[in-house]
Amino acid sequence: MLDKEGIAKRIAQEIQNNSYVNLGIGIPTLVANYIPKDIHVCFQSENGLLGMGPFPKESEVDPDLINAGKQTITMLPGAALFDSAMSFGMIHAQKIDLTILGAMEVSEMGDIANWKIPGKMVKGMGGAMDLVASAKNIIVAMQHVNKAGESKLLPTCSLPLTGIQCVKKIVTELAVLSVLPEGGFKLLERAPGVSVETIKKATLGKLIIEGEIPEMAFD
Amino acid sequence: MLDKEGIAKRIAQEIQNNSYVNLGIGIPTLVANYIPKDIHVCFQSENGLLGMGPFPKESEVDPDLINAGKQTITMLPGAALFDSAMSFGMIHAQKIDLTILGAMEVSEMGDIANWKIPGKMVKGMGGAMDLVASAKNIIVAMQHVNKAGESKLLPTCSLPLTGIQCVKKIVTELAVLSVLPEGGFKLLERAPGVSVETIKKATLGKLIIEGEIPEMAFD
Amino acid sequence: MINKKVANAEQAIEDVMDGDTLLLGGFGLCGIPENCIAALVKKGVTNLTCVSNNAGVDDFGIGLMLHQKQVKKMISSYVGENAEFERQLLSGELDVELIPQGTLAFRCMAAGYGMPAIYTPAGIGTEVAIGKEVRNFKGKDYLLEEAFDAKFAMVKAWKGDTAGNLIFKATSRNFNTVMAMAGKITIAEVEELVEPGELDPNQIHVPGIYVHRIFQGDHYEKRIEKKTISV
Amino acid sequence: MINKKVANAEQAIEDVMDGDTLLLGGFGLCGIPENCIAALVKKGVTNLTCVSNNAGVDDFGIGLMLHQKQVKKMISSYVGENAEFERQLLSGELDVELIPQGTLAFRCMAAGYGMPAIYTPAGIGTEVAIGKEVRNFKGKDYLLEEAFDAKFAMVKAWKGDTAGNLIFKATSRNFNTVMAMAGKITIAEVEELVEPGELDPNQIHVPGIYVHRIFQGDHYEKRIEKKTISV
Repeated sequence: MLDKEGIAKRIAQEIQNNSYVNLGIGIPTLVANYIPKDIHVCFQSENGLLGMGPFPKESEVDPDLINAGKQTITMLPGAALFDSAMSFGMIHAQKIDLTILGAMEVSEMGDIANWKIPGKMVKGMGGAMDLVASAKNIIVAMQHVNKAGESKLLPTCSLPLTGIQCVKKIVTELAVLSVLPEGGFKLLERAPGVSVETIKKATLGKLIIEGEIPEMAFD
Repeated sequence: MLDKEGIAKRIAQEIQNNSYVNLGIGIPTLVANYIPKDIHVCFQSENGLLGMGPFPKESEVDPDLINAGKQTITMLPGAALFDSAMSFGMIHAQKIDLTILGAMEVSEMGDIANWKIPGKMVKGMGGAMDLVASAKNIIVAMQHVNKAGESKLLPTCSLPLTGIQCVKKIVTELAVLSVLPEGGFKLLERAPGVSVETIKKATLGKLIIEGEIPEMAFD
Repeated sequence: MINKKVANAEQAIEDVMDGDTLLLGGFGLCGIPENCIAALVKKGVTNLTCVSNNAGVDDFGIGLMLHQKQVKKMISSYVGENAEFERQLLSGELDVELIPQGTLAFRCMAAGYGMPAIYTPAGIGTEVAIGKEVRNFKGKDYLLEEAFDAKFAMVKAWKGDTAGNLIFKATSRNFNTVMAMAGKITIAEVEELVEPGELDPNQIHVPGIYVHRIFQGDHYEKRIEKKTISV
Repeated sequence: MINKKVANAEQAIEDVMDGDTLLLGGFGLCGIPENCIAALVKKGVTNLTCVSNNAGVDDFGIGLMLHQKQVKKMISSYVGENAEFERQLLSGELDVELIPQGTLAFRCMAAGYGMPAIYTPAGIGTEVAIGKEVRNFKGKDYLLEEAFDAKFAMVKAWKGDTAGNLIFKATSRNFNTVMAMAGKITIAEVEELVEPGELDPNQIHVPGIYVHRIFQGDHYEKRIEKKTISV
């Protein structure tokens, strides 16, 4: 079973060389810490920056330079600044190769719910609906079950949707799964020490298991 | 009867203080030479410049700085550069207060034809269709009759249209006329030494003459 | 050049009336028109509809206007981190329309470009699409979203000149450019106001034609919402 | 940073095939991709559809490609001043689609912003509107115009870095920005190519994400179409 850092570490393996990536808030943010040294990746922050660097040192803090999570950040050499319209323009034009975000629920058709829980104060969808409506490739980073122990991988989402038929892959504390175009969660890898049986029990949507399921490999 | 410089000089009187103006090719370009000293006006060139200045001195010529007529130009202090999309964006958003352009024909409904003559090589509409479709105020600078002696102020245009119901005022070598919203050319002023009778003969569209028509006044 | 300079925020906003719609630049607390907001609070104008990506925090930004109950409706993409906001929303005093962040940006851009509406894929298949026109282009569905029609835009830039030209710094650019372009009356506050000719025409983010009033603001707090440091 | 640098124009355009659609930046002869055009002429690729505001002059710019009969169709707003162009057009060798200049810009911008189509008032009531959808918003008619779908864009910038970030000079910006954003494969030639970090991130006109290949061009002629001097 993986902790949050483990999920981030596994997702980092999915990042291809020379790609533009948008990281959501939460576990996705941690992914940046695990990018292999030989991989060139450029992070977009949808409030208007390509080439986002690490958090600043105390002396470098600039209130005019924040990321989409409103944290202070830095820019790497070769960074570019732009406005929110161009930012979502490049998202909609599918210039971002990979979007990594958290979710409350994912359906076996690849629908995602991650912005609203009826009866609770709604904070808003921010840029999530734009990202999921446009991304070429979306990986969801989330826990396999919610705090009540219920599966978050479902036949259909019960919560209000953020987007439809968009999630391509899911990485949880238990497994890596792809969402098939025809529907269904295809089990690709097990977390270290996690059995297929455990994953089956935690998955309410259609789970597809073909052959031997390997354990995730970490360097 | 006015020459081209006279038409330009009369149109310059129409320019209000603190206005943004787009000048078309031909007579409209000459208008810039007659703006009163106490009037602040900012000229837009639709290839991406606000704050267009005079033609450069030989030593100032820059091939990267031209106007929409492809002439070398200069920028005034406070100028701003932008791309073609923003340029036509500000045109369509009606940020330009006044557009002055030439025409082959104008109809009594304010339709304008100025880009194409059937049977002749067509060069294209350039930015004219955008300008006439969006401008708050359009003044046409043209000769009252064509080279064949036929009126260019018509009940309806015979040439392919550039835009419809858009021309607000016309200044010719003979007269100043406004186009009424309900249709018709209302005669406002006569050129020096030109009789109402002469204007009547040169105007094929509905001409509205009310009371005494004053002669144009120049300082 | 056409001179857009006004003395201060009070003068810039003097004709804002109860019930007006305002576009307010900024993302979180980054690049918000601090001086205009302070002047609106002082003026006490009410029943405002505010279009802004976020709603400030309890004691800063639009939060200051919410605290005084000046806002009737917020149109935003994300409104977290504001207890008074939550209280007014739950009590029904405040109306909130949540829209995708890209849609917010594009509806401003559309206004600034004279486009009546734009098509966006954001919100397809969600409650955001309810009651809206869906149209398929080349196999993909899009929602039709209308341009904003707002009386005022208030933006904050880094540098500006008296002709209204604006330059923004870093990520404080965000919605400020497109809102500046979208306002019927656009008010820009800047950290440094210079004379025409002092800004490089090649580096201007918003040409002065879009800006109706400009002033040099003062006492910029530039509060940081989530100061995060590398160790 | 992701490195977009290629050696030269020949390498940048090596996969352009007969029949491809190219977006070519520039207004008149200002800001045209001189090196890319020279390489296309050398390569001899034919049956091209070229989207460009103008068509060059007889012996420069796209005129060089027309002279070699490499162009099957031009999509432009204004094509005057080119005798060979006129000859090919009248003889039926060349197909020309004339569209309003703003429509040309917006159809590029739409592609770069992921918008399938945009509404524009330009051309309403004219032959440009024939066969197109007209829609009324708030009492005004607009035409629906589709985003360009072009395999290549070729643009010319003043400065660029190897990450693909571009800065343009003066009015050579024109269509270059929106075409750079619109290409499926965007090739940028620059007068000066620098390392990442040498350009101010705040001054970049086209972020590198839109640019796939970049090289430093040489022998820029920058021919002036109408040199006009004050006396």
